[in-house]
Amino acid sequence: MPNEKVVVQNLTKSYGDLLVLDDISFSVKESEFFVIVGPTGCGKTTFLNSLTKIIDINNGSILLDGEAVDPRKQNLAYILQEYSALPWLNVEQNIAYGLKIKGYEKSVIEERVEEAIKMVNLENYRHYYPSELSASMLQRVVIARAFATKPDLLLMDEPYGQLDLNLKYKLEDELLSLWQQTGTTVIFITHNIEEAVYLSDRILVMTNKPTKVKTELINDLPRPRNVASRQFVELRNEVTDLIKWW
Amino acid sequence: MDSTKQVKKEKPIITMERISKTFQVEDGEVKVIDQIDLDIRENEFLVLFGAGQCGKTTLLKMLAGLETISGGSIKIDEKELKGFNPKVGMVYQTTALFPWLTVMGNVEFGPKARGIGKTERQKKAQYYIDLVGLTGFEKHFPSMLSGGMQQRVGIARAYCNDPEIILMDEPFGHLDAQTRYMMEEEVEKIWQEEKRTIIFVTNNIEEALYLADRIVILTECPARVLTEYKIDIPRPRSLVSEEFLSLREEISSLVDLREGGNDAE
Amino acid sequence: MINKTFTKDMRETWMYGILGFLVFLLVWQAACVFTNFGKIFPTPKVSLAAFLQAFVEPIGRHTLLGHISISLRRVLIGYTLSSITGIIIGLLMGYSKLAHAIIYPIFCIIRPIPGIAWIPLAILWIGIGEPTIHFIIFMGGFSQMVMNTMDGAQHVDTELVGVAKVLGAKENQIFRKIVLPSSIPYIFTGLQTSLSTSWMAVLAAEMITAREGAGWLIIAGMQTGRIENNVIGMIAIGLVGLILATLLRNAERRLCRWTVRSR
Amino acid sequence: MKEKTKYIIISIVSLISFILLWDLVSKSGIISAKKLPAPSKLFETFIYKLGNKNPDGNTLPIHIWTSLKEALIGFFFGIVIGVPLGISMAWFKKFDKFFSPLFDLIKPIPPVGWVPIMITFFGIGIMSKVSVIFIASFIPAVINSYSGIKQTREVHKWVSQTFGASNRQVLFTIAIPSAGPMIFTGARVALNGSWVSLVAAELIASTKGLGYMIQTARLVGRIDVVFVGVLVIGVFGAAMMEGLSFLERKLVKGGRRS
Repeated sequence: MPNEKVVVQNLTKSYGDLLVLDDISFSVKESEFFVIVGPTGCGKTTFLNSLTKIIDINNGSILLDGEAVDPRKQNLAYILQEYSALPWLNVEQNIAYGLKIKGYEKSVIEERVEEAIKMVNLENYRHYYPSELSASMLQRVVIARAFATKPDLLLMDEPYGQLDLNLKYKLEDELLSLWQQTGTTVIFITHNIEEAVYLSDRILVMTNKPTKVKTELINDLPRPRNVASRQFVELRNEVTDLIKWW
Repeated sequence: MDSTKQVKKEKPIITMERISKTFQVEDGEVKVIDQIDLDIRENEFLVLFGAGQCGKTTLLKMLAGLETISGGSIKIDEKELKGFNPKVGMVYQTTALFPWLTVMGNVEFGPKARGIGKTERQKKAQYYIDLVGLTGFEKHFPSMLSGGMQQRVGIARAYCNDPEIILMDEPFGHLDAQTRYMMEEEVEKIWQEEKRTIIFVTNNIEEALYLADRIVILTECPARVLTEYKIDIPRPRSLVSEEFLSLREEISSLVDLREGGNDAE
Repeated sequence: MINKTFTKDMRETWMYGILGFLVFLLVWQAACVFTNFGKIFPTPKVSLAAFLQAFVEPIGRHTLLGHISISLRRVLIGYTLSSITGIIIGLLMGYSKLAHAIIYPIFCIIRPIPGIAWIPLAILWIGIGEPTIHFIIFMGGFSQMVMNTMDGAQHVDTELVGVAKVLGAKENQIFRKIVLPSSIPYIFTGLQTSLSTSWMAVLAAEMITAREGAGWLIIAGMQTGRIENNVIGMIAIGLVGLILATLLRNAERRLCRWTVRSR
Repeated sequence: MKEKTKYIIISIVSLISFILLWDLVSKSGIISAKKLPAPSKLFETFIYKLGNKNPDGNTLPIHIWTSLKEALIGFFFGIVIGVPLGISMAWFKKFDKFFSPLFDLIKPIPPVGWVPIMITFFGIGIMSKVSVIFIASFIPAVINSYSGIKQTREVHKWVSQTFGASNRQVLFTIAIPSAGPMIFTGARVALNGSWVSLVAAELIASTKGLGYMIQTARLVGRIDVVFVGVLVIGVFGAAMMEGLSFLERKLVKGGRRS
């Protein structure tokens, strides 16, 4: 399978008697925009944290490029629902953070930060601290921080859940264009179905308690997509119905 | 199902004449509402729709008495609106529940403040708690409830104060999609059961089309009436009917939202 | 699974806790036996014996419990008075801008003065006796109480005030039903800090002006060279302080079930 | 804007009338000047004490210097030892389990309670006071840096770990900077505690310092000197707090959180 970027097999995690993740298997192709709809609360956090090896899993395997996933060896980036810009660093320092952890040379860091800062149009705010930025700018900082490390895999956890509708649309489009430019593989979790249909190449629907794979849908609506088109609304309703019955 | 709500063409419950609002800021003034004329009939479900950030909420706040009027006049039942009016209730964007009161305490707040006796007001509060489907949660504190449930409490609280007019300021903006669909059905159901005049602000075109008798489209800053649509699609409405989709297309072409997806590049 | 890791963790907690305590006692004992420290300071064993004995045998005029209850009574009087006045003045200043403009500048003069610094003045004003001690405790907790309450009343969510007004609440109802409950978490923070400063103030006051009480106990221990009394006093003070703080925290948990803090 | 100026004027009027009333009450003899000296008299005494050693053996600047020196030395060591200890207790589980019970034992004892023991050990010189102040600042320093580290937001740790950070990197690049504001809150509590317990220690036993000055003045019945001393204690306490806030603004980037 040359094309498979991420392969998750039989991922299982329980806390004591409480089964949280139940035998989850799926795979993601290189440069694919893979959206997962479903788990909320503890299932979701556990799922993401096991993907990134922050917590140990009971059973199963997660392969990235054919090797067991390990953030210390591979390039992962994680964009969260909560504002995760580090409040004690300014915009520039925040964007440089991942590169510093990975031990890049100073000149490389500067160059990449410059590139990323331009990508998200924050050139005029480079010395601002997160407390001085608006919600959308904060989310842009976090996106720049992730893209600056040129990740092999980008994990996104409802990054726009707390934003205004207009901003959300705008940032979603920005994300799509960044994704198209860089060819990054993205796993995106959301429970906003419209968002899922708008962004995805493929949608994985999961159940809640325990988190389990329900079904997988291919989304080949042409881009750019029209949310008011019949096909769009029908696909959205199809996904909604799947979730209503869990 | 019975679709046509008979709208009597009699005198309106709310009359707005050349309403405007300017805010004082450090360097001058900002005009957020510019000469809005609007009549609202009794028991009408009116949706104020627009992409802009300003204007819509301010208009609701003026109706609720939370904001002064810079120019023009608002009449409710032909009486000039001054300050708070007991005929007006409001459901807020953030749930704005009193965190130190239980569900019951929140819902009975209005009647209690107006000095209605305990048994009577609690009976009434219970009725509305049941109506929004929160039976059994009377003693819970807001922090123990999900977002959708909190918004239900907010709705029950507004209804329990017996207003003739209920203002809803993007009440479902912070909810996730499924909950949002559920709440929209819920609001429609309550409105059918307990007829009141509802003024509902949203920037979601689908929500507007699903709920409204009439959609008034406002321009971005300053807000002016761009145009209005009377929606006669029978209820409950299908989101994929030809009628619905074409209206959606038409309205969204008027405002600058991501409908059509043309600005993705 | 959960149980296993849980008990293992608990076992470790106890093991290390006891180990730490033993090391502490050993160091204390060794210091007494092998160094000059022992000449002025009792060994753990002597201290413990003296502590137990103090429950039955009076030191000065009272037994240990007697001294503690005297201190406690003083604290409770001064603390209650300072809490009540502090809350009233704080709410007033937080709620009314006019009251704030009038009172705050004057309050700012006395705010940074520690309660203990009032001791000499209080003695000159009131003379030596119970009222002086109450006054010092009062001054010890007062400004913290005011500051915290004021902070709470100033941070009332204006949206909630609007909600209440739309629902028909009058001005006095707004104060009782919105401003007051939203200030309660702040008031409790104030009550907690002011309790610990009150407890400190009573000790200092007793050390300087009294003939009984926990503060007198430790200062008398020093003056008579009976250092074990000193140690007894400190153990007792620590225990009582801990009990008071715990009681207050439980009261808060019960009264503020809705706050995020008590999750 | 207009409203603001109105309240400022009210404040100024209020302050002036307070002082005038005080002056009036004292000078008219409603309350004897022996109990409440007039503000003008206090100002005279303040100027007088700047250069005169009566009635307590030292000039006011010397007392101030003595108190400040003792408070700052004790405070400094309390912070320098307390903060790292608190951080280690929060980060290393075994450290936590070893020290926590011991720490819980001494924590509730008010610093003033240590005064007699320290005097027994070190006499009434500078050492006894510095060690009391050390305890007064050490305890809040430990508590606050401990809870500051414990309150590090999980999401910040996750971001760091997903980038491949080692445990050490998470501590130094996430936990410690995010605990910054909390550590400064601890320092503020510590400074306040230092100043209070210093005054207490000086009242109880010493030969110099502001506490000693007011105690001696009381014994000889010089209420004006007591008043001046108490006010100076307040002013310097407030000034040190301001200094600390200034330092915090310089050191803690990105504004206050939580």
